[in-house]
Amino acid sequence: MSEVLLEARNLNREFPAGRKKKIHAVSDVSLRICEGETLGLVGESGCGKSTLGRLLIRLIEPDSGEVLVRGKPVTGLKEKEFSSYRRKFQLIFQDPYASLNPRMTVRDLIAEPLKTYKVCGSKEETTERVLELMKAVGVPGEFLHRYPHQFSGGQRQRIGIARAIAADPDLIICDEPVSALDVSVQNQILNLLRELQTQRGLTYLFISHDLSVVRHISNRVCIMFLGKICESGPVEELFQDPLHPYTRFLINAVLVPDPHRRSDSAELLKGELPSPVDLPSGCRFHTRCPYATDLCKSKEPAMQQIGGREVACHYPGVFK
Amino acid sequence: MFRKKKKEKEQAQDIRLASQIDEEESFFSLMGRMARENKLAAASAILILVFILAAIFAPFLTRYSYSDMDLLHRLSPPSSGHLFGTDEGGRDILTRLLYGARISLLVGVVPTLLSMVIGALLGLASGYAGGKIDALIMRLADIMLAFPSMLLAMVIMYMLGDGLINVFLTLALVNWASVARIVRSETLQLKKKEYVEAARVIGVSKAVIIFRHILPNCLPTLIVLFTLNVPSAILTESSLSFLGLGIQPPDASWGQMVNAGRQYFYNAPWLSLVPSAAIMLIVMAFNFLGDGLRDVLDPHQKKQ
Amino acid sequence: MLQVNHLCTSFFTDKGEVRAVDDVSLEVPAGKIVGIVGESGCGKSMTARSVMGLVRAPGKIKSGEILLDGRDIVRLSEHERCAIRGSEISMIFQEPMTSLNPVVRVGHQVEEALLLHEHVKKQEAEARAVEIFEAVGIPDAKKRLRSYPHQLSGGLRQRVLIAMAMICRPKLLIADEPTTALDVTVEAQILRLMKKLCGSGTSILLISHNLGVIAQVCDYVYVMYAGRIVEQADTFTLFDNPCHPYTKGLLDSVSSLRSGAQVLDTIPGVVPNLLHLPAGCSFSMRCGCCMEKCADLLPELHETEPGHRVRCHLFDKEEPA
Amino acid sequence: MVRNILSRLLQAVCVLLGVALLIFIMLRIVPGNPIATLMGEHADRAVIERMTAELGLDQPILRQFIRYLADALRGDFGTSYSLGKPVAALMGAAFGNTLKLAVLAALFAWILGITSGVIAAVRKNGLLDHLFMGASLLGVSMPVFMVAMLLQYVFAYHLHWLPIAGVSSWKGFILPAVALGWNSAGSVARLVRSTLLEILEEDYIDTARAKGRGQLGVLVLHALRNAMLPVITMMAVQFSSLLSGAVITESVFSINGIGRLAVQGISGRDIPLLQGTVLFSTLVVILGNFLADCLYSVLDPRVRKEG
Repeated sequence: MSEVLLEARNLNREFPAGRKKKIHAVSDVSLRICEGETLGLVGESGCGKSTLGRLLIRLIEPDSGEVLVRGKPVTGLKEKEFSSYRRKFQLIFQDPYASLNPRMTVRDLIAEPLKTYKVCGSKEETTERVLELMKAVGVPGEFLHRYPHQFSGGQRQRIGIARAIAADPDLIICDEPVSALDVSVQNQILNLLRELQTQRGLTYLFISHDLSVVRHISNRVCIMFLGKICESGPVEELFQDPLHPYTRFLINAVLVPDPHRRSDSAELLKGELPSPVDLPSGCRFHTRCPYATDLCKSKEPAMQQIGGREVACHYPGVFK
Repeated sequence: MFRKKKKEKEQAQDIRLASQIDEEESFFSLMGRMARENKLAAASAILILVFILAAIFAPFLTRYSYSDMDLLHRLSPPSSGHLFGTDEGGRDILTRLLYGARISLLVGVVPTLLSMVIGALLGLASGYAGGKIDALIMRLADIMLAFPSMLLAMVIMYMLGDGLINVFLTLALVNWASVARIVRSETLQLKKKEYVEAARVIGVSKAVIIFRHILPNCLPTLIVLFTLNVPSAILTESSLSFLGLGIQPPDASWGQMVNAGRQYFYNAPWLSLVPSAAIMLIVMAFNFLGDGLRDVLDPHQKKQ
Repeated sequence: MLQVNHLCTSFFTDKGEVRAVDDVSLEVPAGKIVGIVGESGCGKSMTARSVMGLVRAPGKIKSGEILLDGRDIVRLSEHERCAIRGSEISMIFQEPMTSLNPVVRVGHQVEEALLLHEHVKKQEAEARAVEIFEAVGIPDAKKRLRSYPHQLSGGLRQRVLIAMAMICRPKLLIADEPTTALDVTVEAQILRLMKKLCGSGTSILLISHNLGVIAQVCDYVYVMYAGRIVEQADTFTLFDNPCHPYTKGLLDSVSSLRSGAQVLDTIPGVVPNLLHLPAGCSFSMRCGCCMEKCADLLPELHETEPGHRVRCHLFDKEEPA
Repeated sequence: MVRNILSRLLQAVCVLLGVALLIFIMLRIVPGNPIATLMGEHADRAVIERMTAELGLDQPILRQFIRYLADALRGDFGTSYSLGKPVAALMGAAFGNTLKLAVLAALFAWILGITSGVIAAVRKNGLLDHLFMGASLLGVSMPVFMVAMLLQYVFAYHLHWLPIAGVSSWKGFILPAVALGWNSAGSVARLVRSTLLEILEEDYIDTARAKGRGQLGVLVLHALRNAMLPVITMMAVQFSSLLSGAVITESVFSINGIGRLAVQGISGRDIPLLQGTVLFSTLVVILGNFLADCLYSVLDPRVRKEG
């Protein structure tokens, strides 16, 4: 296995929610991202996956736990000391309409990281670099001086990607980069992300709620439920043979676009996500889990290794 | 290679298609659109311009002096010689109105600009920094906003004393708090926007984020606020002057002219009514213009 | 049961007329789930709103008829329409978060339709509301009636909306992207609930951009593109044997994502602007098999096999002279 | 709910303290000894010093402030320099008039404003809409003194329908209240119209229509209640501007009210009087805001439950 690029150890983050209440957004999460791979992060809305992504690159500071970059802890660093790392981690946003400043031209948008890190000496050089980047993501150079609102969603997402790769990052966190796009455009963007990864040796953390997309693009996957990782492992193994009941229900709930494979009889998860403010005791999943026992209600399961995979369940594979 | 070329062509076409959806709207084309769609706003803009020009070129527009008395023609009603009549000193009211426009317009614009700058800076600081700075500024704003504005203006005038500059300062001090509040809430909203987060991801400095990403996106709100605050400044000043607390002679504002005419109101109502009407017109013009600007500039308050 | 004939709905904007729905004909037989699928801006929601009579200015139904059990509801007066809405046809919307009145208890909102159409007593309405809450799977039905919308999760709110739409046992339910705003596990639950409702006698017109949703629940499918229907067939035929290049492209996009292919199939370009449609086939600009006449001549809906129609020149039976 | 109200009450008290301190400081950084100014150039220096000491004006500002507060809590706002009477008594006499005037004006403004706003929204772009909105813009743009003087000229001086000044009978309140409320009526009407139009675009309005509610039912049962929320917030602000306007109206119609006392305070360089009246008006505004907050949380369940 290649070198570990980014490692998180026991990250915790809570947000205040009214009087004396807290949202437990991320609890005790540890993960590793290796150089050159794509790690998928899957979960339903409100499970803390976006918060986790932002904790990793210190857009949000953790309450406890630490982040290591190539083995060096960076959690306590001052913003100035961290800036050399900051340059190496970029983010692609979900909403291509909200993530580009409407009052800046394409050139200024893509040039912003170049200027911040003084990559280019002169204005002409900057423009040249911007044109190169635009070409790389498939936005014609003639639109250099246009504003974001003049582009379609897919094109805006391309501009966002150009901005993310401008300062030559190592890791890009893709936060639901295609979920706001139409199906046909979604595939164009996924192809582009792949292409850039092979050309530039990028590492991705790919956050999504769409299992098909994650399955397509990732090497490894982490499944999150209510602020915790409940299962992780290589993508095909995990999809073929899930160990955590939640993973299995997630996979079952996928709507296959094939009328011959209707899942009318498949078992569905009951109820809704418990509130992240009043967490259930013990295993956080036990209120929805049909296999839950008294043990699950009282004791929180620890992460255990099974083969090349990790799962946090007292009874992994119980449903088989 | 061929495939790639084709792809680029397609994408170029993409954008041409997309760009039809939302044609480029520069500031001028926006104003043009407003003028076309909102005739009232356009007329108001012209009226404001006329007032400004009249104030600047007042000496060329009238053959009377604004201060020389003409005791033979005291309190004469509107006639062809004196379009709006004369006052108790026989001075032509139209002439005094033109000169008064200088003060009244200045009183609308200067303190408003001042309060906008103070309010915007404090609002930005408060919204972006949060925490103690925010609490301090906002409590201060709460206190300022708890006063009925006339009474606050009266107290500040009392504190500073008379004089044009002091009137400016007073009006600025009365108005900054509401500007700060609005800018703060706008900043809070913009701060959560993904493009501001994107700038933080890139690692740009706070100053750049505030002045390049947040402030320009507050501008539409600020422009609208400006056009709506100018008339309220004019109204406050005229009310102060009406009570005899604002501009003092020999400077003449419209509000002061109203006040001067009060004692002759039943014999010569035009003394007070003409400047009142002038105040009403300019205030109305600014209000119309502000509404028109809001319709085209503010995406939240779409045209209705 | 519902029959829409040559429906045209347009928006009259400053920049010109936008034909959001252009000559759409469709049919919802009793007891079936019929789907409309298409990308954003293709006019599928507008079709639904036209049927409900909820098109907002500057939009207007220009022509066409909408027959509910043979009665043309386009020509009814507003008063007569109100009597039909909620009792015979009802609708659920995409955004469960904003589709409930925030300051009124959900129980009251659900009972409202009942009080309005069936003139029942308050107590009976409440009993019926509890009943329907239980039927749509809302736990603690009695307690929930007294909740305000903001106290419920997205899935529960969507259930409340379904309960509200179903309480008068309408013949037709129009569901506009009912699961788009929901999480996958909840989405599956809601879809199953809708199937159950259909089993108990209500026809459903389901609008979605998600081919998975369509494949899973619909009996018959209409594919819309740029305001027009480009293909229609029963679900199995459509997925097994798509004919229109657009339908093919859509299906390929989705299936290549699942096949493990390295490079995904895409449809080049974007959905065209409805203000500047070409004279001919609106898909011609993105079509891989675009012919000369495609740009200028609008293709007809051809029947390729019984119940399967395609709007494409590839299926022209004879060359026009 | 109770906690919510208590915390708001606490906030209101803090703001009031801040207000008091601010006025106190502002009125005391005026250059020169107020007693000396009051007594004129030829006053005996010893007398000035004696009086200054008597009134405690030679002590540090903070101590003066605390003493003032303590007195004020006991209902003693000091003695007016210019009128020679206790400020509290002066204000007591005047307050009733101002309150009656403001409440009448507010009722006039809100009833007129809300009705015409709703009608304008329902008849959007119709004749009534243009009529009402034109009138409301006129309302917003006319200075209070202009309305007051016009009303006085037409209805009192010319037609003799109503008294020209003073409030010896209830009739005396009509013209001042209309003059004062005119402005607010305009802005309330405009806000009601725009809020209502915005709310009629909301998704839940569609839901209600899909249920089969007619236009009137949707408007009354679903839109109005939501539309009232921002209007309530505005009403609180309006109340404060009514008190501002009262200064002018009282002056035009010679009504013995708080506003006129404040003007007297300024022209008489009468710090205790000015301080008392401003503090008192602000107290009324803060109370109004507090009540509006409470009303808001009664009407909006989203605020009610949370912090």
